[in-house]
Amino acid sequence: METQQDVVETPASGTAPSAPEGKAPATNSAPPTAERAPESAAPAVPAPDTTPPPAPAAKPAATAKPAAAAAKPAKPPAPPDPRVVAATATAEEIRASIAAHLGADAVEDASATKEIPILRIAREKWRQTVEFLKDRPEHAYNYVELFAGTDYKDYIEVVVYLYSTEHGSYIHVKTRTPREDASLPSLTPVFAGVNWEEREVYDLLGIHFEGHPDLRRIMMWEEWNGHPLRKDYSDFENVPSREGGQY
Amino acid sequence: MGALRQEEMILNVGPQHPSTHGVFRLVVTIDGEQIVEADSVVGYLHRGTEKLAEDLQYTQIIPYTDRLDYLASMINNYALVHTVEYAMDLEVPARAEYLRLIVMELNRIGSHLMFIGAYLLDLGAMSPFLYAFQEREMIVQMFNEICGARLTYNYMRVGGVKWDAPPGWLDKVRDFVPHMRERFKMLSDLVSGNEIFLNRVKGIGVITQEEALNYSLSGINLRSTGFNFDLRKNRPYNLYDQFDFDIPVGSNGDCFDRYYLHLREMEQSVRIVEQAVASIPDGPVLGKVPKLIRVPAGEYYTSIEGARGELGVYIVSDGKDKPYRMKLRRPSFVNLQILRKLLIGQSMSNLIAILGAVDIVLGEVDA
Amino acid sequence: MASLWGWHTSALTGISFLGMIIGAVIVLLLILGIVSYLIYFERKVIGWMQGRIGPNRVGPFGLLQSVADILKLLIKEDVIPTNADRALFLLAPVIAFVPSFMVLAVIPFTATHYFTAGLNVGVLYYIALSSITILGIVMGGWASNNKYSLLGGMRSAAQMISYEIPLGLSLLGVIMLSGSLNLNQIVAAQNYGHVWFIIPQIIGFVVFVISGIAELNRTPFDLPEAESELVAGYFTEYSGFRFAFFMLAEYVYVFAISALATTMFLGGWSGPFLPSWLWFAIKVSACIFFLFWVRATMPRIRGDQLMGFAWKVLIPVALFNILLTGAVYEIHL
Amino acid sequence: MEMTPSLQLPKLTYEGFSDEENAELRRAGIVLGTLEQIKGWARSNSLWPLTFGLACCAIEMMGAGASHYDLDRFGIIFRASPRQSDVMIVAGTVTKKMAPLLRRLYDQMADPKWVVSMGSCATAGGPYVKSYSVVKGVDQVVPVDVYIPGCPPSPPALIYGLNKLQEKIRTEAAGRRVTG
Repeated sequence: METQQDVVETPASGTAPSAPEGKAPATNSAPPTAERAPESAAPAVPAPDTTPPPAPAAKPAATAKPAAAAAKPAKPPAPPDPRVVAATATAEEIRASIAAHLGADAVEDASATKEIPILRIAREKWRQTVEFLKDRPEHAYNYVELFAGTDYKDYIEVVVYLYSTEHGSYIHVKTRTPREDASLPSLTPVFAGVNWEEREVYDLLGIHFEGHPDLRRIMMWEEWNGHPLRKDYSDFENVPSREGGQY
Repeated sequence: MGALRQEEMILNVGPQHPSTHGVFRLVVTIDGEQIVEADSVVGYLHRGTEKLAEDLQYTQIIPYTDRLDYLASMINNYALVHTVEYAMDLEVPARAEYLRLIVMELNRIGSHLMFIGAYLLDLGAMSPFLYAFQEREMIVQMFNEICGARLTYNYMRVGGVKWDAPPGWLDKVRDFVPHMRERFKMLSDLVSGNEIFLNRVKGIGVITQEEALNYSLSGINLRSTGFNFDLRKNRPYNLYDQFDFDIPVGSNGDCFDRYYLHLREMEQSVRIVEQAVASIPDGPVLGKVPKLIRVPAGEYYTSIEGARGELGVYIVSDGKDKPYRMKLRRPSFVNLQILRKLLIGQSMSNLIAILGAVDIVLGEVDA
Repeated sequence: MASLWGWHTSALTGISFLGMIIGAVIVLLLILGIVSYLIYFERKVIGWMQGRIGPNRVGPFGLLQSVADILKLLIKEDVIPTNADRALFLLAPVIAFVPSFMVLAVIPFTATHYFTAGLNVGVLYYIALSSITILGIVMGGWASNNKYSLLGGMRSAAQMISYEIPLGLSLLGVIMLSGSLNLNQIVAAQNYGHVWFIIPQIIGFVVFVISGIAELNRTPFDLPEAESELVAGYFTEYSGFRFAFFMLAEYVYVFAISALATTMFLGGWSGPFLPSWLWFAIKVSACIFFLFWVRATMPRIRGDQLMGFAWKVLIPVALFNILLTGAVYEIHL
Repeated sequence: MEMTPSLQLPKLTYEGFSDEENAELRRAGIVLGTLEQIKGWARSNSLWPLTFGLACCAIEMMGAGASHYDLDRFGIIFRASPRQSDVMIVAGTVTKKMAPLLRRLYDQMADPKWVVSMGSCATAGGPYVKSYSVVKGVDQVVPVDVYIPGCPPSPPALIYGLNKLQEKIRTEAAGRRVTG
């Protein structure tokens, strides 16, 4: 027991990396007045990238009438959100840095949502870019927060939220793969922690991760048919074979 | 000696095994009593929450989050509504935020109590489990009063909470604080100094800081290695920046540190609850929220400090009232990956000590 | 009745043989009754220690709980797994169970020794017979064809063999002081000397208690049936009355080891005012209560630590105790 | 219904027989009937559930076994091995991946055995009824004796359900059929 008395207790801003600005609780953020309009309209956030519409008809619906925004319809030319502007600038910086080392075609797009920079990486350079972001001391994104895949109508997108424990900043990188024969370079050699996340995406979305040490289904059993998180998945078309499970 | 035939034995631990805390299967290959390979098989509780959420409105998803980490449902509730509020830039009334904070910290205490009880039960000590459950029962009954459910609360809403605290409830919480303080001493007296217990957990299952970061560990698993990372301090949400509390950090990264940090963290939670109950303002508990909640198109990710680590919700919205895609970053799922690394080379009897200390909830692992 | 325990000194007649049979049956029934209330007592005591109530619905105060449990187990299906070694699987509970009753033959319950065999090698008899149970346990673990059972059986064998030694050594001091292996005479020696052997043999007693708990496979040494590790240990595959036999054997040993501790260290049936059987019952109950208390308190020890503890700590301490006893005995007399 | 078979002579009604036949059977089978009732008494008072926690309900099941509610009062103690348990409390969502294993555990239990379906997930899929991976009710896999509603049922509800199961065992031992 006595040995544990030396447990370090750090105050809020001690050794802890400073919190990224703007990632404050909802109560502290600016009131929801005119920020939403630039979300989808301002050039800083190209809507087709951050929010690729699942159907052509969905786009008008997105911009037309979010219920909350309907309360303030009389301010069409709202100023761009300063958070987005700052984040986009950061994204461009990182893009330049990557372009200098890995070629200009590594980053396909740079944008931002709220205060978070978003980079879209070319599929072929996916692993090199993430490795670059992890290893370069000026970036040092050494901690994976989120690994997720999303099925859109014509491609599947994989996003990774990277956090830098040194700088306290974080970034959102993503890449795309076509739905047919979906495959991506695996990030497991770079971050051991995405091993199961990639298996989950493989299982539920059907992306083959090249270079993954142990790519098996994780949630369903091997004989399961289909990838449930794909938008065109149907319980009736994808009846599992009866060899593994009885049902 | 001659040619003595030796072979490795494959042992299936689970999916129905008393100490896997649910339906988790561990296929260990053992050579004598030494583990040479360990393969975790999860998914026995995979319920497809993420797929179901795509067909549900945001308010309807809240009950599903309850059932992920069913030991800390309030925190799960908050993770979702926090992301939606963040995406919509909603303002939440102060009293609602206070109530949320109180129930979240109470739930953290309840969850940690459960961990301590179950962990010691795994190690063969029967009574601490029942002692821990006594306090947990008090917390659960307080929740029952505030929201009408004992385990799956569905208490929070986008923009606030569903109900204000019933009369006298805050006094109960106030009285609970000194009671809990007394019990801490008893809880730690039960086994923390026990020679047998210390021998079983000290220096077992050591995680280094680099490993922890590489494996994306979070929560107590990460802090036990000495790395101070708690989202309540590092990226304050709710009202955590207004309260005074410490983040206990371990030094060795072994099972004992992980056990001990649970105890210490509960003490801090009690501190937060005490301050919050003392300063809770009056006012409405539900902010001005549109009837039909539509998240503006875009991708949003926020994370909070769950009872088991970083609990995040990632929402892709196309501007409708249902998410286009919802991904949950479940801390147990990510933390569990390191199990294989911890187990290989250990003896069979350490398996339980290591598995228990990683602190998983299968509902969260499998989603 | 004297013929019952004097069978080896007088000729065996039909009457005395009948007396022996009746005596054995009486002891058997008595022990069954004691054991079923032992289980009830355990559930109640541990329940109270954990802030619970324990059984209270079946019969008045739940007194019929163990009766219901045993009855249910007797009429439950007796599953024999397909791949089990049938003969051994059936035999194992018997081998585990019979010695547990046989050891009771030498325990002096009362001052009159109605049911006590006055064996001159009583202590050896006890230790020798109680080791046979290990065979049953290992057999059951192996024959079940289940990995958990096998691990449980192996652990049990390793543990019991290790702890037999300190158990035997810890009793040597008492034997040196009393000068006899006969349990009746050991009690008598404590009576004449007016001092229970727990006082001169306190080190021996501590070693005896620890290794006794280990022999019983009870917490904190319950590795062979560690529920959280090995599901149910060596009897994982046993159901119905075969499982009941294992359970009964375990609780009979709880009684037997407490009776042995009472006899060897606590003056046996001797005591003022009260009848001798009551004194015996009180002392045995105290010992049993201690065992339950330990069970409600301790976490489980780890396998390698368990062995290390037996060989590195208990055996040297027991040997030292013998040396000390011998030295003091020599100087004192 | 009061069932204390050892104290009072039971009045049995056999299914599918007329009153006279019943009287005849009762006269002939009174010993046997009492034996059955004693068996029923023993079985119902010594229900050992298999620790089979699947999801959220398992926590409430543990809560029912803990100090506040204490299932041990009813002689209910949890066993880890299916061979030694009498009743399987299916506490939580049964997924398609788990269902074959659940059936196997059920088969491993020794007769007589009972199943309690605890919570709405085990009963009918509950909130996950639309999911691609969830079995819509454990009764598709094993026969269920008692359903306990709730998500999750509180410990008192579980105790009530188990008491109902005890009642069912005793009623069936007395030769009557348990109906809705």
